[in-house]
Amino acid sequence: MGIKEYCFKKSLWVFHIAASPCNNCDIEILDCLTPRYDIERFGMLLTGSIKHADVLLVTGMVNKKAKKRVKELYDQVPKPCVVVAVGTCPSSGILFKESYNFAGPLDKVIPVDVYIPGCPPKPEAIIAGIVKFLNKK
Amino acid sequence: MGCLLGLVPDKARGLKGWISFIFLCVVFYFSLIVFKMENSSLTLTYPVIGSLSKFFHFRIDPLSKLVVLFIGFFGMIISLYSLRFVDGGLDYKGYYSKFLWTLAASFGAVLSDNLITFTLFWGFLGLTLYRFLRGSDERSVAAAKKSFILIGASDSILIMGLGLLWLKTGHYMISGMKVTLSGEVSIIAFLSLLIASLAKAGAFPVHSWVPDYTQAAPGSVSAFLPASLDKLLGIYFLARICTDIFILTPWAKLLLLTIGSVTIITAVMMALVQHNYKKLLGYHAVSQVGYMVTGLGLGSPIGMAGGLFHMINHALYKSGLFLTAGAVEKKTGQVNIENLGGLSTVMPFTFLSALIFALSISGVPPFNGFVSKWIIYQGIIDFGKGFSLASHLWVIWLGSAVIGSALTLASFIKLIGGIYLGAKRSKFKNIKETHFLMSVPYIIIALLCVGFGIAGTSVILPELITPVTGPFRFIGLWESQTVGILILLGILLGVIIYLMGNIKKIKTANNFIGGEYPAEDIQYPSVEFYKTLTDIKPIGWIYQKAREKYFDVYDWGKKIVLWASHILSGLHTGVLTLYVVWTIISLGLIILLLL
Amino acid sequence: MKDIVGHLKKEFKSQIIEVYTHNAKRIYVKIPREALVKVAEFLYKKARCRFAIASGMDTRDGLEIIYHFSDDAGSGVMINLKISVPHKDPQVESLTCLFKGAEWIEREMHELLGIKFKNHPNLVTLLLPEDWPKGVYPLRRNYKNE
Amino acid sequence: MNEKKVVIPIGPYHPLQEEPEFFKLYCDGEIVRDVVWESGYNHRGIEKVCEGKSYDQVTFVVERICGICSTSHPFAYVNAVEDIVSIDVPTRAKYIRSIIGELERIHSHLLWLGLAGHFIGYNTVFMWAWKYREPILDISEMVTGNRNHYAMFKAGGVRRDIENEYIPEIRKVMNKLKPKIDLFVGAVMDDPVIHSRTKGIGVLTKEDIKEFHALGPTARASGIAIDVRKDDPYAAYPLVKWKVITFDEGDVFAKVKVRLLEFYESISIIEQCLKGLEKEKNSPIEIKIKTIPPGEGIGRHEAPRGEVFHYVRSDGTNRPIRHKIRAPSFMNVPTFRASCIGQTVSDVTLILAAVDPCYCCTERLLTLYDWETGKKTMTFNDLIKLSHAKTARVMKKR
Amino acid sequence: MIKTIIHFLVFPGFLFLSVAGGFVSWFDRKITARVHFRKGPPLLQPFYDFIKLLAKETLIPKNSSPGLFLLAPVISFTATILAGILIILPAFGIESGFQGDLIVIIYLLMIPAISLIFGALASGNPLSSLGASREIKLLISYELPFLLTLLALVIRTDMSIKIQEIISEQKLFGPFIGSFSGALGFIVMMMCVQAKLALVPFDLAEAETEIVAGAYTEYSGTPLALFKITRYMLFFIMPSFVVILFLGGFDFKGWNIILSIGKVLLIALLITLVRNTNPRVKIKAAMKFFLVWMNLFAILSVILAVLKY
Repeated sequence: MGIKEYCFKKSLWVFHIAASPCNNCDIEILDCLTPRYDIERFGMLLTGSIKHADVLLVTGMVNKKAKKRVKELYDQVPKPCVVVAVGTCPSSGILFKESYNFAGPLDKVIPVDVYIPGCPPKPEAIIAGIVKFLNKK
Repeated sequence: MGCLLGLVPDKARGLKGWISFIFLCVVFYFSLIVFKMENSSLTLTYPVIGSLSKFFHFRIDPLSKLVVLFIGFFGMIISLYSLRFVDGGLDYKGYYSKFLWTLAASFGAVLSDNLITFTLFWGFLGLTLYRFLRGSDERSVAAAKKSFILIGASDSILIMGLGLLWLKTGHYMISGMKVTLSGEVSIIAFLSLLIASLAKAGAFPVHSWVPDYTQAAPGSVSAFLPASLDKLLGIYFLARICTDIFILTPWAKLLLLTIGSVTIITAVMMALVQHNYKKLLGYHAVSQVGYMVTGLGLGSPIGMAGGLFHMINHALYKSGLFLTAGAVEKKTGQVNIENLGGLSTVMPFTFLSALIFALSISGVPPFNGFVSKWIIYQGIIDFGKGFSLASHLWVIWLGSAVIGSALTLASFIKLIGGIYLGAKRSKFKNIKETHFLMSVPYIIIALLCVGFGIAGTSVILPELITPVTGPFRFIGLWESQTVGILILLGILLGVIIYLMGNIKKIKTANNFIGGEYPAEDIQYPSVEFYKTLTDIKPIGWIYQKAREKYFDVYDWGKKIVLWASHILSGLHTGVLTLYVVWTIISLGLIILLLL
Repeated sequence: MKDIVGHLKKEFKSQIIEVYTHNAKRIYVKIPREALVKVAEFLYKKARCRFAIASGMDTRDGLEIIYHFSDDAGSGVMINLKISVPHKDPQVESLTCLFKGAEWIEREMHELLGIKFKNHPNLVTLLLPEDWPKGVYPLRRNYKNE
Repeated sequence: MNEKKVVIPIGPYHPLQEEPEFFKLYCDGEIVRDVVWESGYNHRGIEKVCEGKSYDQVTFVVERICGICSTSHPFAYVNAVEDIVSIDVPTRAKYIRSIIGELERIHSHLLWLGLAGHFIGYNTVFMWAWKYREPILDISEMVTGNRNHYAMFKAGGVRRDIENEYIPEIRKVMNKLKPKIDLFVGAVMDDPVIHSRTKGIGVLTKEDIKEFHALGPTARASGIAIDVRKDDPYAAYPLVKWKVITFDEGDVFAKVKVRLLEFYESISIIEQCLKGLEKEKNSPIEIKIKTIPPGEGIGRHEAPRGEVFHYVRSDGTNRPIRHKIRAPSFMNVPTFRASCIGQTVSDVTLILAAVDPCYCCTERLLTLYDWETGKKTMTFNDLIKLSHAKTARVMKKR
Repeated sequence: MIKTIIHFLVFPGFLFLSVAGGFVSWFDRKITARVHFRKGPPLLQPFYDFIKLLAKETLIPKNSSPGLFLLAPVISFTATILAGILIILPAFGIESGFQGDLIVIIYLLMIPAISLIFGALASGNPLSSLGASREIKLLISYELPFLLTLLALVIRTDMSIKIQEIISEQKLFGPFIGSFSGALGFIVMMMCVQAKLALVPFDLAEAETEIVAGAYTEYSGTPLALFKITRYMLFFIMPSFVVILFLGGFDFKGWNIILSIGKVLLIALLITLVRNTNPRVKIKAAMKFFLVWMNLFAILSVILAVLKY
């Protein structure tokens, strides 16, 4: 493991894409920043610009309007980057058939590295998911 | 020298650009020769003019040599630029002949030792200035009229001052005049000469013709006259006033320094809110004069050196800026910053030169503007050790100079950002870089800017400036080469870091606008930068007044004249004798005044 | 409040088709679509009711729009104006001339149900993606998800 | 009108808002001259989805309209269904409903307060507010089994009881919360920089509110006392004492004040409800509803952001034939047209936030309707296990 | 010459500045986290960030002018090192500097902001342009009070525009902060430093919730890393500049080393606390704050300095 990879794991900057969420996963992601969970311990920060991001946290199902934008955003991330599907919505697609505005589960749109199911997943789960993935890598 | 002067008007009728360019190369060569010549003074003797020949007395000293050299240089460079610039559809009838006439007159003005001859050439320059702008639309006519009236008025004041000088000294030779500033006559003479030189250079109270002129004139003319020649001449004359004609008293220094500081700040504040880039440059042409006036007003060799060096530098980068502005205008047809954008990729050379000029004018090290400003600062610090009131106020001069350069930078960011950077407009897709004949002049000037900056203290100063001012000692050290090397080293280090990074994986991507597709209407051009400034109350009020032309001498003059003519029209009886009586009375008054 | 209904009946006697109350606080008033603006104006300006929302729906008889007005003066009464629009001519007068609050819901009904609102200032898509096929309205009964 | 203006895009994926929304700010310098809202990034057609579910299932669906006010929608929905059936729920259920509703109001207001602090660059407020929000979520988890999406509501009552042993715990948290709110009130009300950022910014007059029919704290900050809990009482609200908080200024600061003072009201409502619960020990918590008769029902609930409105029409089958949902933000967001114009870009971001917009509600999206997580809340360990399993699966694939 | 190059590259140039700056910026983040009741990042976090950014791809936005876009970070980086050398060399007593070096420092400290602005404009992003516009407006408003406070100090040291002499004056007569003019000037200087470091009350140029990351929006990978390291260096340079000007400079004899480090950390702590107890101000308010109030304070400090208080 080179020093660059090591540092990459130690300093993850997170960008949060809300592709038609119900807001709950998003709030839980923000919760990760706050004193009880404090992801800055692991060097994680929430960034505002996609160009600074290392991790994309995607929440919510992907609707038809958001689909293009999510793709566009994925193109704009400097690689290497990790795509995390937070919550059950972006992970699976069973019941979405029913909505007229559904555009497919997230992995049909962009490649996904980590799935964190739950409605919503607790902040601990989100952190654990990302950390787990990084340790495996 | 006489031959040279005799030749110019004759050849000027050649009219074609190439001829004049080649001719101007020769002229430049001659001016180089002049520069190499020993100091001397010579009287031109033509049998034809006979006894009048005593007026044609020329003098070559380091100051005039310096100015001659650069007049020759700019003449050559700008005529090269004009080759491509002028062939457009504009009305450039007699462009080259006017060009050469102007050049000849300025050579004459600089070299003549006799004030009468000087005034002759000087007035002639005002005329060509007017002739150059004989445009078709109303605005340029108005601008031309404005500059002509302002310059003409200052010329008449100059003549009055000359009369007073004659009264005081009894002769018209610049060399050996050395009037001490005591008594009303010499003070009025000083003031009137000062006004003339300031009007030509374009300093605060009489500056208002410059922005209007540059707004209306084509780029090459702006680069030629207000940016380079008029500055060289005005400051040359100011230097003459300060060193040869008068001996400065502390009060005169205070006046000059005040004018300098006020000019720096006011003009740059006006420049901040301009939309038309040519007008913006015009205001900067005014603002930078403030530095030179400050430098000369210090009255010390070091200040003088700073002022003169700044004059040269300014002539370099400002003419360069006007040349690039002209190129942009020719290619796009737009004069407003807000309509432009993203030209840097299509006009890389123009962009790079403009960037260098902009950094130079703002005094960013290691470009030339910084060196001369730095010398002026040192002059001011040195000056602060004196005991007069002006010396005690040195911090004000220093502060306004430093703040002025910060503001200059601010407004140039707007210019560069607005014209060259940002999103490219779709209508400018097909624009290409200018013809190399047009771009070569400003590339040369840009290289000179860098060169003067890096070799400033070690080569340029001892070669060009010190002969004029006499030796002086720097109180602070600016080793421009060392700094240049360090900057190179820093850039190298940056490049190494780039190489250490993942530089091979460069990729282009869309701009991040929150994931939305970039559309043409989504942008924030740099014109809008300084809107907030006008929102702050006292500043906004001043801007409001400035927009209403409260600070414009010309407008005041116009108002007064209109008012006066309104009163005088009551005296219009149509009887001839009455007019004659009026004339005689006024003439008598003038004579009384003079005596 | 009974009052409002009484006034309504008095003012628009001829135009009210039917009034029925589900319970004391929920009053439904059926009116023809031509009378909508006037009744709404009465409710908004005279009776000082607040416009809560409009629900559009597709029924067998036509497109039905229910404008929910709420009386805020402490009574908690909701007066619901019901109008029906035929499928063939789905047009109704816009309420944006009375209050701007109706702009969005009318835009929404326009795109989800295909009801045209006359005199609406800005009848463009609100919710659906830009490449949504024209003439397909997801809330209509005949809409089939692909 | 907008031709010569400069456009600043806010969104769609912008740190200002959690949900994707796109505002085009037409600016003149830093002054905003016009705001154009582009939406649909969040639209999922939940109304249509509800029409395909049975009445019981719909409570879970509407819960997922919005994650922050996840009880508001079920609350209004069950009100609507009970309106069709015309029944009155048991008193204990009423108290439980009110407690959940007020807990949610507290955590939502704290969340908003934190975010508002974040928006004006005051991250300390953000962190502190969210720190004090955690205990509220803890009680929610204790009582309902999940931090959000409580799944407590059911037409006819509540699904789960608040056990009696939880009551002192809730009291303790409430008592601890009070001094913290005092702290915030003290810090916010007197900070000159906060005043300069919020006072006189984004003023909405009474006329604007009436024109746009804005709701909730937005309206109450402009001096219009709309509160469904008082206007059209339901659940336990008529049984307890509290007052509607209004301010007349209509600016952002007034909105902050309204929300801050509502904390006290909510805490007092919860305490009174807890007393009520203690009185109503061992009484039933629901009435079984067998069939839903044909008819129409309207349900309203005062969510943290304003009135939630549900209209349900039944045709006698086990599914609604039309379910109209109107979230408060749908009426509040258009007020930007009135409040943003003439303000600077910095202010506009704050004004956008001050309404506490919830675009999820506004566009009534559909989230995954997961029976697993909906009915039986998963524990933390389950989640971790699931996460591990999925991660491992992904790893294998690679 | 070789000595100069070593100064530039190793001590007190690039290496020293970036390491020291990295630690100061970690200190800032840690204190911030403690104020928030959080645990905060590990000690080496700034360096992890930097190296990680090196490992990332560099994206060049489509609307940009690539040359300037990539050059801007390098320029700001270089100017910061130069300014650092000019400040630190006399402070550590290695070289004495030259008359007027303060002015050069003023110029050099302006350049990081300027190159950031050029970089932002070159990226062609509207949000970056807005950030650049705010940065430049802020720059022209805080530059005047910054200058005036320096002026008060210069007046106190008998008109000597030289850092070395400012330090020796303080060694003789005690730190400037002990006097009225010094204390006033210190307040103004702290505000200016806050603005120069683009920290919270004045972080308008990168106001995250308004304009994403402002001027930095389009930067990614290595150029961003360069900007980061520039920020780290400034995080060390600015506090030590304040220490030199107001707190009597550094001393490296015996226990005084700890005192010297303590001074820098104290200033950094003050900066961090100000940052964490204030919301972001609006650009107009910020300009007014500097152009009116801070100038007033600074002028008062100059007058007091003339009166030798």
